[in-house]
Amino acid sequence: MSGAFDPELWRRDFPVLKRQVHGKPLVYFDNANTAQKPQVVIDAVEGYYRDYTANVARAVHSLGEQATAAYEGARDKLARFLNAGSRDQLVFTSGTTQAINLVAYSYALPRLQPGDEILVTQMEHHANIVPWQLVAARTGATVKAAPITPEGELMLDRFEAMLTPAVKLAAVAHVSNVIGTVNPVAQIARLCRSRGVPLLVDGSQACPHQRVDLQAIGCDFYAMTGHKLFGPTGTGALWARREHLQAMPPFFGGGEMIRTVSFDGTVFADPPHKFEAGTPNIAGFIGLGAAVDYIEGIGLERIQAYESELLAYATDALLGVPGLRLFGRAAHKAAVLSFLVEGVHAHDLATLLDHEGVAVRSGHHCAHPLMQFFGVPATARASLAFYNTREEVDAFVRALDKVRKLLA
Amino acid sequence: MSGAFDPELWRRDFPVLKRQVHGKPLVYFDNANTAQKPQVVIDAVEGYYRDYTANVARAVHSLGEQATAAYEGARDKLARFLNAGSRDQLVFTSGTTQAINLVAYSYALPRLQPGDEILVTQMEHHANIVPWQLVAARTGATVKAAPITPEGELMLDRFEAMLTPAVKLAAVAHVSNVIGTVNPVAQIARLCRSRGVPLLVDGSQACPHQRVDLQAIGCDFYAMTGHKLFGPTGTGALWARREHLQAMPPFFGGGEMIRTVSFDGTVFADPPHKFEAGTPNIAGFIGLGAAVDYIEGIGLERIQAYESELLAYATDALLGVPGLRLFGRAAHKAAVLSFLVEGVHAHDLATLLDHEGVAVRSGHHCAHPLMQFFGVPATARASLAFYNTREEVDAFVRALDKVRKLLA
Amino acid sequence: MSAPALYRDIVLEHHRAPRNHGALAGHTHAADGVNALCGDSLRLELRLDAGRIAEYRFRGECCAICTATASLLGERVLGLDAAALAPLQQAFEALLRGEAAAPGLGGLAALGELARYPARRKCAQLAWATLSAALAGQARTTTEKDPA
Amino acid sequence: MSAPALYRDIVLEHHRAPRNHGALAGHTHAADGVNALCGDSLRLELRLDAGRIAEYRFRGECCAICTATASLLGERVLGLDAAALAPLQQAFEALLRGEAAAPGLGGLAALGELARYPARRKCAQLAWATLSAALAGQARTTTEKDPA
Ligand SMILES: Cc1ncc(COP(=O)(O)O)c(C=O)c1O
Ligand SMILES: Cc1ncc(COP(=O)(O)O)c(C=O)c1O
Repeated sequence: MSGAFDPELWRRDFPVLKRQVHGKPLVYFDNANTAQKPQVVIDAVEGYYRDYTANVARAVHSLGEQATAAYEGARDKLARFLNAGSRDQLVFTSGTTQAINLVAYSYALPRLQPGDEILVTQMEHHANIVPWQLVAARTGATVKAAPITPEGELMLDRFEAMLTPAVKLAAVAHVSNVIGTVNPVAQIARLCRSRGVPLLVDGSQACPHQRVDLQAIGCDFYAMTGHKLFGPTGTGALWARREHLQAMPPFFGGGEMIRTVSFDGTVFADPPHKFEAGTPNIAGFIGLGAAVDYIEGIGLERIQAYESELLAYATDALLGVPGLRLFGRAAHKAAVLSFLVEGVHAHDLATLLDHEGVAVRSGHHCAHPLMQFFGVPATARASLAFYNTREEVDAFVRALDKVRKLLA
Repeated sequence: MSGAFDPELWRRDFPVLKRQVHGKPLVYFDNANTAQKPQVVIDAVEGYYRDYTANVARAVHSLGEQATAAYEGARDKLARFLNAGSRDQLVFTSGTTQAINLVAYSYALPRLQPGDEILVTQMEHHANIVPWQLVAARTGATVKAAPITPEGELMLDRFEAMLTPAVKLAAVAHVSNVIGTVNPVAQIARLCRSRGVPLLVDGSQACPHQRVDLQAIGCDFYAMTGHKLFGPTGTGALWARREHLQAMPPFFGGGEMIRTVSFDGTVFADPPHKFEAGTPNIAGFIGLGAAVDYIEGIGLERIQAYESELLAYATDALLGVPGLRLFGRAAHKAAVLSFLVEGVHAHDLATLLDHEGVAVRSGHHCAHPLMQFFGVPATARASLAFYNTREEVDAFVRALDKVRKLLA
Repeated sequence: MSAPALYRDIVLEHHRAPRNHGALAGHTHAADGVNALCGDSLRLELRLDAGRIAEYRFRGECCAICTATASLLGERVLGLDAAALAPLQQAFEALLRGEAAAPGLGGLAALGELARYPARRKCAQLAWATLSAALAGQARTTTEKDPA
Repeated sequence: MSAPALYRDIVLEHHRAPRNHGALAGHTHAADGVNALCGDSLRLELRLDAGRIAEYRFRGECCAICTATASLLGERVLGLDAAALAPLQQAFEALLRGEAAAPGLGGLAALGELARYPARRKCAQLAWATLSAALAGQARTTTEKDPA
């Protein structure tokens, strides 16, 4: 299969990848942070600004109709891409963070009672912890975390045992942004359903790397981010079961989310527009539509197969680096490699790798609890995408070697 | 003065303005809805995607540092542009709607008590009504509206009389998006201060058309939108007094708004980042920085002088159209003209004008209470910008004449 | 101005001189349809006789498209069995989606241009929605469905 | 690997063999400095004698830049009057902003390259912040100021 997948072919579509950093060819291994954009996405954004800038849903003139068709067309594309069931179940947000906060404020906040619990896991991103802490603090509820194994896998039996009647919502990453663990979200959804606990899945890191089928997963809420899916910044979406969207009160008040406004009372629009007050990031979502088309053109199945080969190759290569410690060895894992080299601080690693052209992230990766679990303040992280290559992995390992010799 | 202002010069910077609609040159008179973007803004967005796409504030690699510098540089530019006092007082949001909702949820919601009141005006946009209704409904507070004169001016004495001790917040448009009224916000701010009532000013329609000096206005909160300021969609800002930003709890939870997260407790970052959870619309704000530079290069004083001449010209021309009713005749007015033609519905007007190349908006303009005040369900609205010309006004009036003959 | 195809003669004609316009004393069914997004509001009054639409009257504050549709709709449905309306409405919806006009649509076929004006479709749908509401015994309806 | 200028010999040397490293029994002043954003944490212990920094010891989990700064800072301030530190810190901040190194900075001038690494400046500022905190009698400090 992978013989058929030629990353060099796709690399040409990404202008940044032609770039040099400190005189070396850029090796962009920070994809879990944000992904690079293919030319078609850049063109879609530019095309809107150049040819038909207008607000959506408010204007009957030609520019407005063209903009509305492109913007709502992106919703259709994303709905198909995620097998969302219906386009009306996709609320556009500025990213995963807003999507999760929407659920926190509009779903959880009005429901939570003192003593209630929200169950997350030890490997969550802050975006899937702090919103729950904020609404818990206002309601007297608490947030608890299911533990993980030293390999970085969720302890499913412990998760199940923690699904007590006090739990009013569970929230789990589909894929960990730090250690790449792919959680069995369909199985988790079944567990939650059988206990009557609604489940939110944080899909930020899943959508760019594997086929996400919302009908198959069976969760209640799914949050995703456009800029990690090779789309523009400031885009994302919340998918939710229809009954939740109907029942939830609106979040932001403003234009486009109402039917009628008066000082005696206001009537709200239907979902998804009920949750989309104000002028959206029109250019961004039009670009996200183009990103979805682009990814579909390659095929997520092929992307996933290639990336898992690349992950195996990179894992082997890293394990050959003396003194290197790899965090997270889940059986089912996306191409994210968190590591430290003995005697070298993560930040020095990142700075010195950058001098060799290799962009990795260092720090806590917005996952303090996971850092605490591993007992380290920070790690370096290489996160790969389908446009990365074995040659880049080799260059990365050579650079690591140099850094190690310099500092350790 | 206006002899020195040549709109033709600036028109060249806007690619859309070369466009034809239904075979006629585009006359874009829907600027209050969203503004067109100059090439430098499009280039700034494209440049980020092409050359240095990276997340901000999280990466020590070169791309990340470049992106962070450009993104935070935009904050510096906007802070100077608005005379914000300090860059730390500017919170980036996805637009005015999010900015006002941030104040509603983080400032008003925790403070409001049953019986408290929020004072707005009869001419507000839904974005400056519905958020207050939402938090009022949760707290037992109420929203009341100060009346306006038939000319569309705020009745200042009535506003003052309504500033009773029950009023815990006042919220007023700087410029009306429907009738262009420029409210005396500095005077209103003094009234509010003397009563100890914090004031939010909705500046969406002011920033693109007149110099906004936040130090001179003296309000507590100021909300603005980037896409109406010739910047990208999905951008905006909330400015607030430092003491409010310090005292307000965070709104969204997530990455970048924290210092440390643990399941025992989380420590938040300082403003503005406390209110900027998650990956922001990086490309958008970089573009907004370019928009601010562009506008400063022309000079808001010159823009304002030119636009007020153009307004006078357009007003005269419209008043010559038989059966035309103009809404809003404030003494101090921006170049926004709401109107109806006898016997012609606003939607037919907009569709038929579009066939002549003229883009105007029809509908309630997200201002139902103002429509109710005028006793009409909808109006047509022509809103002008500095790149519009007298020739375009002439074309518009000719087109109106045709429509009238066809339908009335 | 040469009228754009959307405002073809028959539409303009029904806008200027709507048929079955006004109030209907002794109506058996009635409904108000509003579309606050557009600012259209329509009052429809009917008299049914043994299941047939024996009389049809409308009035309201509407745009030309809405008025013409209400007028053309009245012409088309007068005398019809109320139970026979569903396929007609489906044919009209297909027309709005850009399909060729079904022969049964009669004068309503003139509104086929709306396929190119998605933002204006609700203007035509309001008359239909109000008719359905009246027949279903609902006093009020709306076409404020969100943009799609 | 030819070391980038930020990691010039003197920095590497102080990273590998930090001066005044360890704990200080009988210290009169001490503070912990943390930067959770970076993952640096520093413990600084001092003995002041008639207002002068008589002894200086640090330890912690730090990156090379942070360690080298703490080491170079110790060398520079040992024997100085605590009251004389403010102008030195200002000179160091000016250095980080890209200004030429003031002569008084001594070995600390080696960190001037940080002007080109805004994301790494806090690594060097942590030692300074911890020193200030210790002298001010604060037990803890942080350089988690937001990015600027
Ligand atoms: C006066 C006023 N306030 C608020 C808004 C909402 O701005 P946005 O849609 O950019 O959030 C608008 C624009 O539609 C406006 O004109
Ligand atoms: C697992 C996970 N959840 C949530 C987020 C937050 O996404 P965003 O910053 O796009 O809102 C991220 C990305 O940083 C992530 O990796």
